[in-house]
Amino acid sequence: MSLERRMLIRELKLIIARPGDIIKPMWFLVLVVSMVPLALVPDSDLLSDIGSAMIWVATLLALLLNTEHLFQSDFSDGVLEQWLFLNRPLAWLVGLKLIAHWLFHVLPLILITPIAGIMLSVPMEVLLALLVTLVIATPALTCFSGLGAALTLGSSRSGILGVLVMMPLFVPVVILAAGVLIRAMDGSDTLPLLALLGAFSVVAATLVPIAVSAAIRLNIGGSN
Amino acid sequence: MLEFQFASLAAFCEMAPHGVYVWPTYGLGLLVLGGLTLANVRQHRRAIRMIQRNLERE
Amino acid sequence: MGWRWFHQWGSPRWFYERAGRWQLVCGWLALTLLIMGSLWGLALAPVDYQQGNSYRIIYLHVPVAFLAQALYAAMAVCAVVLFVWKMKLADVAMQSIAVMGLAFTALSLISGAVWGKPTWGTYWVWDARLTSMLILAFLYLGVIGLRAAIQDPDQAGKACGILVLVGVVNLPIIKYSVEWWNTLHQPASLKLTEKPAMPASMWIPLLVNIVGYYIAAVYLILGSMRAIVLERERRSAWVRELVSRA
Amino acid sequence: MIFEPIDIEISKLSCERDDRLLFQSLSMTLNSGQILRVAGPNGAGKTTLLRTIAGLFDIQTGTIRTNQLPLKECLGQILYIGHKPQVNRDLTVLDNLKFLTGSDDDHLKRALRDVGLNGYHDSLVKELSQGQGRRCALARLWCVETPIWILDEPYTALDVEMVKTLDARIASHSAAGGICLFTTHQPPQSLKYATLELGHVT
Repeated sequence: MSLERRMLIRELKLIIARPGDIIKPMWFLVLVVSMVPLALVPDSDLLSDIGSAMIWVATLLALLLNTEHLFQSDFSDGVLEQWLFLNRPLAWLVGLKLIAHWLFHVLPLILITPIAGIMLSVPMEVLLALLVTLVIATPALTCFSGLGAALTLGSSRSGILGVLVMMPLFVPVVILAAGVLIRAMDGSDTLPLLALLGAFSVVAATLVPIAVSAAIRLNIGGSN
Repeated sequence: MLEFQFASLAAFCEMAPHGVYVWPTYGLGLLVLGGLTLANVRQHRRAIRMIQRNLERE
Repeated sequence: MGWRWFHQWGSPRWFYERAGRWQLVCGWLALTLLIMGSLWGLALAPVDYQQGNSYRIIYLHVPVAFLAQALYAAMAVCAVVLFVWKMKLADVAMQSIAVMGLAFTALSLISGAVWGKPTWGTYWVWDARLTSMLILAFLYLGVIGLRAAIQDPDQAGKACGILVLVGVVNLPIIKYSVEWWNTLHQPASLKLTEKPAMPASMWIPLLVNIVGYYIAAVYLILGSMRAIVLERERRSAWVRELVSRA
Repeated sequence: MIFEPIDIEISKLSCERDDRLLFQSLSMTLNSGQILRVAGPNGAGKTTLLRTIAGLFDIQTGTIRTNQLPLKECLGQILYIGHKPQVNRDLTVLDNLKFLTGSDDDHLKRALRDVGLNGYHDSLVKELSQGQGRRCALARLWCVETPIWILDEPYTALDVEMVKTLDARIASHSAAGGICLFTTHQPPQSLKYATLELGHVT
């Protein structure tokens, strides 16, 4: 069995062993979304105007919450340092880990956003655009928050520092996604913006793992 | 070209109608530059004192 | 000859001794230029016929905003030097610049907000340049926070270096996306390539202040770097000798 | 099986940590079949040396070459077992080992029998005792074919029986032409090895 398959299977088994890891962010997402009408007014016109943006931000936060400790347990168990002996470039293994994380942790999160959309009376065509933007944009977001997680690995009192450090880098993604949603609302062409968003994700997914692997090496070299 | 743009020193200080915006901004700028300079001097002094203490302990 | 001038920077002692002298020169030069430029701008430059006297804030706001962005680029250059030549001084510079950068970014945000009140009637608008400045402030904060969270200075320096490099690649993308998102602001008031629309009596003091603030930044960075070098090299022989002599 | 001849050449290796010189100008060559115990008091730099040879720490000064090649190109030849458990608590013994070694189930079960974990392959690591967890990590020594072993404190938390088993395994690895470096504070009785004393740098 190839290393790549072994790695994916391991991630899958970890989720089965710790289902809370994916349930908690979903729970968070639905909870945040149900706070919105409570804090605002339960006016369905207003909600459907801001609903998609709220869901986007809530998903972003849930994803960050989810990715913050991406490498923590492997690091403290000493499994991460074994990666160096696996005869593969570290950046490739990091990429695999990020892909597995996206597949098993982020995708389920995206799949429940329609429920949140119905709760905030987001119109159907906007909801579809929302789903598409999330699917296209989250690989980039996952990569960046993975970098945040890797950079703060070695510090015991980092708290949510990884999230705070990476959040500013999400700006282009959020802006582009919001652009798609606005265009979807007034029915104009969203394809060019989606293409840009996709390009950003592709570039991030190829380059960020290199930075993540450098950060991991750094933390392995610094720990005893 | 280089002439005083205000009727009097009092008019300069008032800088009508925007004196309330201009002067505090420059005051803050001075505060930041001065504060950073002071912080550097104090950090330098603290470093020297720490090294001195280490030397005395040995 | 050749690379000697560059490799000297590898020696903290050489830097510490020279930087003291450079700092003196920069300090006085910056002070002179800033007093000159600011007084010129405040008292001698003509009143703007549209904005009145409030425009005089640009003699602080524009140089500080330039600096805030330039310092991030400077930090990225230091990160490259740190990774390519493993020069510890580059890490010290990165640490100093991050703090100065945050201070100047905050100053430019606040002065911009104050300028905005008489000009747009409100302290804050979500305009492209203000927003990207705000994000720049967050980036600086991140670099400072990351360094504070990691104990070992070498490791902290490398982690910050990675963050700064990723940040500097993203910065133009952030800037363009924010600009695309919103363009309300007046066009940049001073561009090196075009002849500025301002009369000379207005832009000459601005130029004086820009140069003044850049030199002031060099002065501040050198000062903070000297303190950090002393702290990090506390166990080396030359520092002990220096301190016991004093 | 017999390994191809292999050697590790360490020359002029120095390391400084927190302004303390751990070792200076360390030079040695390790050849096929050699067993080396790195000894010294706490804080002498044993773990640092082992991790440096394993490529986990960057070399500060000096060089390490394996079969004339730089260290970075030979990491696949190394099996490193450190202080950390190297296994995930929420996975079963078998799943953990399968990920790390890539061996098939039969092979792994045989290895588990060798380290006295027969029948434990379906247990989660968190259900094992400390010594059993250690055995699980060490089981890798029975199912991979890497010539260079770097073991940091492999004897901790092991009972007398398991210590003997491990000694025998290291001896047979050496007989097959492998190299083994280890640290321990309880010198093994039934094993022939050379010793490198650290902690005498002035």
